[in-house]
Amino acid sequence: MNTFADQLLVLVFLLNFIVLGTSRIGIAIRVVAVQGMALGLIPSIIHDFSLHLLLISAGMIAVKGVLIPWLLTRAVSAVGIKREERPFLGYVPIMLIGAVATALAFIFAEQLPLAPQHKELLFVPAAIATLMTGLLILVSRKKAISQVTGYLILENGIFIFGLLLTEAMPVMVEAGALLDLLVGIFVMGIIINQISQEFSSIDTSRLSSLKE
Amino acid sequence: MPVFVNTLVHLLLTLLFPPLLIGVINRTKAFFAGRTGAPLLQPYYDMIRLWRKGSVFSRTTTWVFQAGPLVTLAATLAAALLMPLGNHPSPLAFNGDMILFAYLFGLGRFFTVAAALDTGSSFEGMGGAREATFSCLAEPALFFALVVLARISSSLSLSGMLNNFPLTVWFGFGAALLLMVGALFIILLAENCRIPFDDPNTHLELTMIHEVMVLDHSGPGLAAVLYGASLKLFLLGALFVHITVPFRSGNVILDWLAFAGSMVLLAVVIGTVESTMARLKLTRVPQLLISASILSAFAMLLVLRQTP
Amino acid sequence: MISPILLTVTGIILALTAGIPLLVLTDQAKAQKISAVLHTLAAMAGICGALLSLAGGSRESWQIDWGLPFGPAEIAVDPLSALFLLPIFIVSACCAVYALSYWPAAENPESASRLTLSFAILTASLGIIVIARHAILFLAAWEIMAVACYFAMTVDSRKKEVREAGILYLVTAHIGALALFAYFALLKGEAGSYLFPPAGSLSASAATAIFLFALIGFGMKAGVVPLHIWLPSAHANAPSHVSAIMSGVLIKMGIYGLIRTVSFFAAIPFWWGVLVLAAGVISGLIGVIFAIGQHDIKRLLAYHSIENIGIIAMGTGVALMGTSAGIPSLVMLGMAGALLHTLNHATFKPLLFLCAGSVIHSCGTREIDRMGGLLKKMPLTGALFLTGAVAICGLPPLNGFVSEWLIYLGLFRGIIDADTFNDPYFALAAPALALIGGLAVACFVKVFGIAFLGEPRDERARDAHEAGPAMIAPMVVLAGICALIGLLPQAVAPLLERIVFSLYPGMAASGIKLAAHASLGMVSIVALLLLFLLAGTALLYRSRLAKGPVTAAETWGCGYQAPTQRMQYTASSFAATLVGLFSGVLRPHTRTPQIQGHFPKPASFRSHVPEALLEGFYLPLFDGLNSRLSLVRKLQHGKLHLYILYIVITLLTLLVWSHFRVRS
Amino acid sequence: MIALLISIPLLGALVAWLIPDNRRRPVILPLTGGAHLLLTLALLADTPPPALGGWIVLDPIGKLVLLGASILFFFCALYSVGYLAYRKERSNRVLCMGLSLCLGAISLACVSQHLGLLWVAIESTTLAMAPLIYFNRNARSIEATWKYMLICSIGIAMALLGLYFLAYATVVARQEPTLLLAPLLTAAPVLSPAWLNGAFIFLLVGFGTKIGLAPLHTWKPDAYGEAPGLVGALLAGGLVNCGFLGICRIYQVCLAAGNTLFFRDALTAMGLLSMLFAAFFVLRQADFKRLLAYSSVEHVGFMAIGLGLGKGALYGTLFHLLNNGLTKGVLFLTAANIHRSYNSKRAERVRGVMDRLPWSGWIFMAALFAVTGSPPFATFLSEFMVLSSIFTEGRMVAGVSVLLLFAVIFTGMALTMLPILTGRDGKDLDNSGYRDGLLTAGPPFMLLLITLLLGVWMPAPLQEIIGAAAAMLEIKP
Repeated sequence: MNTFADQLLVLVFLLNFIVLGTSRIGIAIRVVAVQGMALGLIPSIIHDFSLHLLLISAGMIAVKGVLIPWLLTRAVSAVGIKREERPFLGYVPIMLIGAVATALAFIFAEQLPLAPQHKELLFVPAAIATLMTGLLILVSRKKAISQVTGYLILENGIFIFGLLLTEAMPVMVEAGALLDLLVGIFVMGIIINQISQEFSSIDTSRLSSLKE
Repeated sequence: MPVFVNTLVHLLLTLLFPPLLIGVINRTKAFFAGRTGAPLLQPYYDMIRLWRKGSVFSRTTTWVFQAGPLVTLAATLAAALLMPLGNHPSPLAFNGDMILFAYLFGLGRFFTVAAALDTGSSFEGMGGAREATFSCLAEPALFFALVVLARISSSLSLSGMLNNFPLTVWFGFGAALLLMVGALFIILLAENCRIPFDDPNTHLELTMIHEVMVLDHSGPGLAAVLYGASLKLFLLGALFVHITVPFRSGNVILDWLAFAGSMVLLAVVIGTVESTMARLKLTRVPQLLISASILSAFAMLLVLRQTP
Repeated sequence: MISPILLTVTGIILALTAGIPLLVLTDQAKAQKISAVLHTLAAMAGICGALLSLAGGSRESWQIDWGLPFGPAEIAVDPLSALFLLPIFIVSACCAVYALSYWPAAENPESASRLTLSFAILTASLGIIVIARHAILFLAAWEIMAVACYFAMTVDSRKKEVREAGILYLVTAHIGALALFAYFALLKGEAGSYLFPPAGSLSASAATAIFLFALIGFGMKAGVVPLHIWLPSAHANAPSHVSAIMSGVLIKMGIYGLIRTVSFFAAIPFWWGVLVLAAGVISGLIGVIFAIGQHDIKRLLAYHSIENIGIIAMGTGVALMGTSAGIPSLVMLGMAGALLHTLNHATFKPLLFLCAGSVIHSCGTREIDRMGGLLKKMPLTGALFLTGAVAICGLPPLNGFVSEWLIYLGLFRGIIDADTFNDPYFALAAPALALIGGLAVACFVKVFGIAFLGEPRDERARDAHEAGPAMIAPMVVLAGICALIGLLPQAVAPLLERIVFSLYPGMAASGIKLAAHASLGMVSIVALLLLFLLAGTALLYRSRLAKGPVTAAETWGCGYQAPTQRMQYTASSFAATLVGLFSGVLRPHTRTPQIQGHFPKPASFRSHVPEALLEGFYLPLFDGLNSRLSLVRKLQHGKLHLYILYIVITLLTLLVWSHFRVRS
Repeated sequence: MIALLISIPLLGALVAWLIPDNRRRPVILPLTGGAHLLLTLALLADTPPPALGGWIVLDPIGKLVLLGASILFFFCALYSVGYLAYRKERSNRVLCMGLSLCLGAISLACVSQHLGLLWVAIESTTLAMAPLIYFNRNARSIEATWKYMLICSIGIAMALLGLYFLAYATVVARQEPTLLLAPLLTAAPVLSPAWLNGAFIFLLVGFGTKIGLAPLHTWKPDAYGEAPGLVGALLAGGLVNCGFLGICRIYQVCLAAGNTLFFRDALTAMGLLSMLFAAFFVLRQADFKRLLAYSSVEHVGFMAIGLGLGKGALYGTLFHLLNNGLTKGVLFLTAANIHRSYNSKRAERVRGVMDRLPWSGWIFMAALFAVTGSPPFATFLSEFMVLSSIFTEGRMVAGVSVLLLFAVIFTGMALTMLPILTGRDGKDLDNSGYRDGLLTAGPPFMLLLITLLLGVWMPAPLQEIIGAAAAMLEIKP
């Protein structure tokens, strides 16, 4: 079963690069949705079946794969933009940096004192790489929507690490975390809407009147 | 001789001797100028005559103007009781009297300058400003000298410092004392408004110090001013003479005579200086006063280094 | 037996209640009178308490259990506290009475209640400071004092210079208080509790930091150069009776703190004394030199406060050097001189400020150069100012001389104790003090002469009027104290002795007497003799004057036919030579007009001596720092993605740091 | 009882949502706040037993944070009635709901012993506050909200990762994986040090973003500056304390694990850095609400230093936590009044507040002294306790730098605030006609009075709570 999980994680890596490389916001949102769904599957794969896991998986897929992308798509169509234009960092450099970050994630994961049962798995490098991808997007993109996708990828990275601990995490907490994420994205969506109304753009580089 | 006789001599000398010094100085200057000059006692006649005259007061002035010469005279008289004369302690010797001595002159100066400002004349204001400025520059030099004397004599009173001033001290601290005597002489001339600092006989107001301050005094007031000035010369001269003429015979009468003689000699020296030197440019005066302070500061450092 | 502490606390509470009447009564004028009466009653109680304590020489304390986790508090009255309580109560009562006519509630309806309330709180907090024996209580009173004083001095905050002076004062006061935080924290570390340790109970070996913090914190309040920058503008811009209490009492709290601090330590290093002496000399000289350059009568008086604080510090320095060298006579003379000068300065400086207040009240300006001839219009104020001026110059026969004389004696005693000191500290300090004295005479002759003598230079000065009895009476009281201490200094000698013994318990046993080292009786004799001689000459002179003809005329104008009042010597011209001599320190600003052509246009000359240390050092430093900081402020640029980068960088830095930290 | 503590605010939010009348709706807030305050006091007097299998416990640290938040909320709620009466043009539904929800989340954070639950609660406070910052609905406020939302979300995500690390540390140590505080504390000595380190760093960065430790504070001036005053007050006085509670929890675990040197150094360093940043930005700060934000950064930094130094400083730090919240309440509420009256929060557009708004002016003036740690306000006591401990521990460099920074910050605050307060009100200045009322000037005045009261008299039960809380954070020999 773990091989299947690893293959899903490889998919996650690939999806990271797609998000890094694309300028189309619609694609980025869909990629994040796929990533979320893939991650939602993993708990049920790696562990024996239990109601707890099923609930988590279902919740994950519903929230990360369906609800959030739907919210974001709505926000995108409301503000009517399609592309990230002129990010702070070009697509090629950022993909290169992403590649370096992924490589570093593997090296770094080797150094970590993991529990023996996790030594061979891709979870930790995947978590770190996804986290870094999220941060890269957050730091390099201008459009508010792109930044939300970056945040979602960052969350996904954290979630991958959380997969190692599914048993430790009570449902209530997991559910709470998911709910918070959902509400957070919902609020962000509303704000994006307001930004586009107020500034007739969701370019966050314009949001710099508050300083010092 | 009992103490009260000495005190009596002290008081008599203090009261009667000072105008003579002025007479001697004027006579010396006349000698150098090739004139016969006024009688030695002329200052006495002048003062008595002034005392009997009427007064003219400016309408601008207040009681401060009249108080000026009186306070100055009273303060100088009080100071006279602190300065040892001859080979005898002063009637009121106590630890720290040298400071009171110096500060009594300060009081006198305060009121002289205030009286000058009371006339509202810019000339007298100018004189007052100069007096106040120059005397505060002379102050450190005097105190450095007092430090030297205190250190040498291990005494805190003028009488202790000056009465036990044997010749041997000059052998021990010759260099330091020479510097100090130089400084003291400068102070003596500056404080008493003699050439090269001031010309007591000048009539060009713009260049005067003391004389311009007392321009408006007349009659008894002016007499008090003149008498006070001569008394001040006498007292500071006594301080100077004690150090420069360190001969004490032990015989009371001889010592008194020696003191009076050396005072007269001092007056001759001052007269000589006045006759042979030109008056300094006013802007040079502070420099000379500061150099007097430096001289006596050097003297102090030498003495500090020498005494264990 | 009524206990001193009970009386003192009663006084403090009464002073505090003095702020209330104006808040609750509708008849403001009456309320202000009640307030002044309360202040006077407070003063009576407080002065009785202080005198009882000084006469008894014992220490009395009360424990207070309070709801704070710092251990029980303690208040105590000992001779040192008592000495500082005297000026607090005397000056506050005088100022409260003075305010009746200087700042009448009927004419200042919106500010009188605020002023009276802050003044009452100020008085009470001053009282608490000197009886507090617990760090927290002390600090609380200290800060309340600073803040109350801020509100009292900025009543007229519609004026820009008042606001600016207020801000400068408040900021420096707070910085000083912060130094005291450190001081008390360290002191607690040494003493083990927040209570003040008994005199001589701590070892000074590890106390360098404590001493330095005390010097900064208390020195800031006292106005020791170079921490004095707040003082001139604060004193100049406050209402005159507030300036009086600031200068007479508030800055003395710094002296109190410093003396209290050094009393905690048993054997102190020699350099403490040297440092305090040096700070004193520098403050004295800088203070008086700057004073000479001022034309603003209150700014001038403010600089003289710095000078006098310097003189007090010199006395303290002598005592400290005596302590570490083990020479009791030095300790006795230096400390007695410093303490007496504290008391003296608290009489003549408020006197001068109150006189200045009357003058300003009547002339409407603080500029000396616009006054003149005031002695004719205000004979009493003029005479009282003259008294204060003679006293502050340290001239006999008034009190300023006595304390300066004690300090001189201490210095000379140090000079002739050849076995112990070969260092020139004392020998340099004595002439410096003489120079200070000389300059002070020049300065006060200038103020008195230009403001009170001659002819009026301005319309307002011509129409000046004498101050009312409510203003004159407090000044008479203060002048009376100046004369009393000046003429009968031997009366205060045993009190001073007791304070020194309470500070140095070891000295009490040795039986050393102040009188043995300083014949205050002789000073008294000479002072009385001086008065006698003056009376004698005056009598002679009057009788002579009565006999001869007396003519009134114009002032001799040296032949000039049309003199005007504006041709009189001014304060600036009087000081010009000295200002020129010290221009290296003073950095005067002058604007000299260009006079051209045969018929030059009317021109004006202006000169001004600024607070050189503030304008030449602190403000440029602050501005320079600020312009550097504008680079740092670019960090908050408003760009969100870089803010996120900050988070990443922080994470990485912490990770790397922890990595190396765990390795090592 | 504890369930009630959380459900009363939630109920309040529900009722607020249901009430249609914009004018009457705000009344629900003081009712909620009052009930919550009473309940809090009752709970403090009579501590309930652990509930939900040890997940819900009201321990001393929780009590302290809860008390501060509850008092602050009550007075902010009272203020909101007066404030919203001036803002009739806006719907206050979201505001009322958000405030109530936030109170509920804060209460949950205070009582939760499960770190996951704590995280959820803290994240909820972040989310509940976001729409409130946007209350003014202008370009500046939307910018501030966006920055707040994104930076805090990232921060709190980091905290989640930190929690995962902490749980993983138990896995690596072959312990029962848990995030419940009590078992974690028992297992702490055997936890994997590397993962514990990681957990600490991520939690510090996470909660540090939330409380605004430099350089993670970037959102703070924007959000505090643009939010309505009462939201600013709750952000600075309520949410900050919650975040600090989170840091205290991980600190507890680190303490139990032994080797605390790095944790303490990291806290001290970030604290000093925060104070330094605050000092830089306070000087010549022309916007007085941003000034208050930087003052908050300063105080958070100071508390971090206190926590980092530990030992004697802990008592003062925890007391400061309470005081800081209360004084920030005073400052933000009065600043809002001034802002309302002058329609500006720029120093050059505001003068003579003491004349125009005597109550707000005097309260703001007093609060200036309170927030800069002047006696006789309680902040003085707490600051002095911490400073005293810094010096008695012999950390002279740290102590002197803190003092210098305090001096700079006071200078900066005085230079901005005093010219606003004093001076002459002019015709050139805007005047909205706002006048201080009982409900707008009363609450900050009461808060000020409480800080003053605590400065001269600390009730014994409060001393006990703080003492017990400090004992929980003390290094056991």
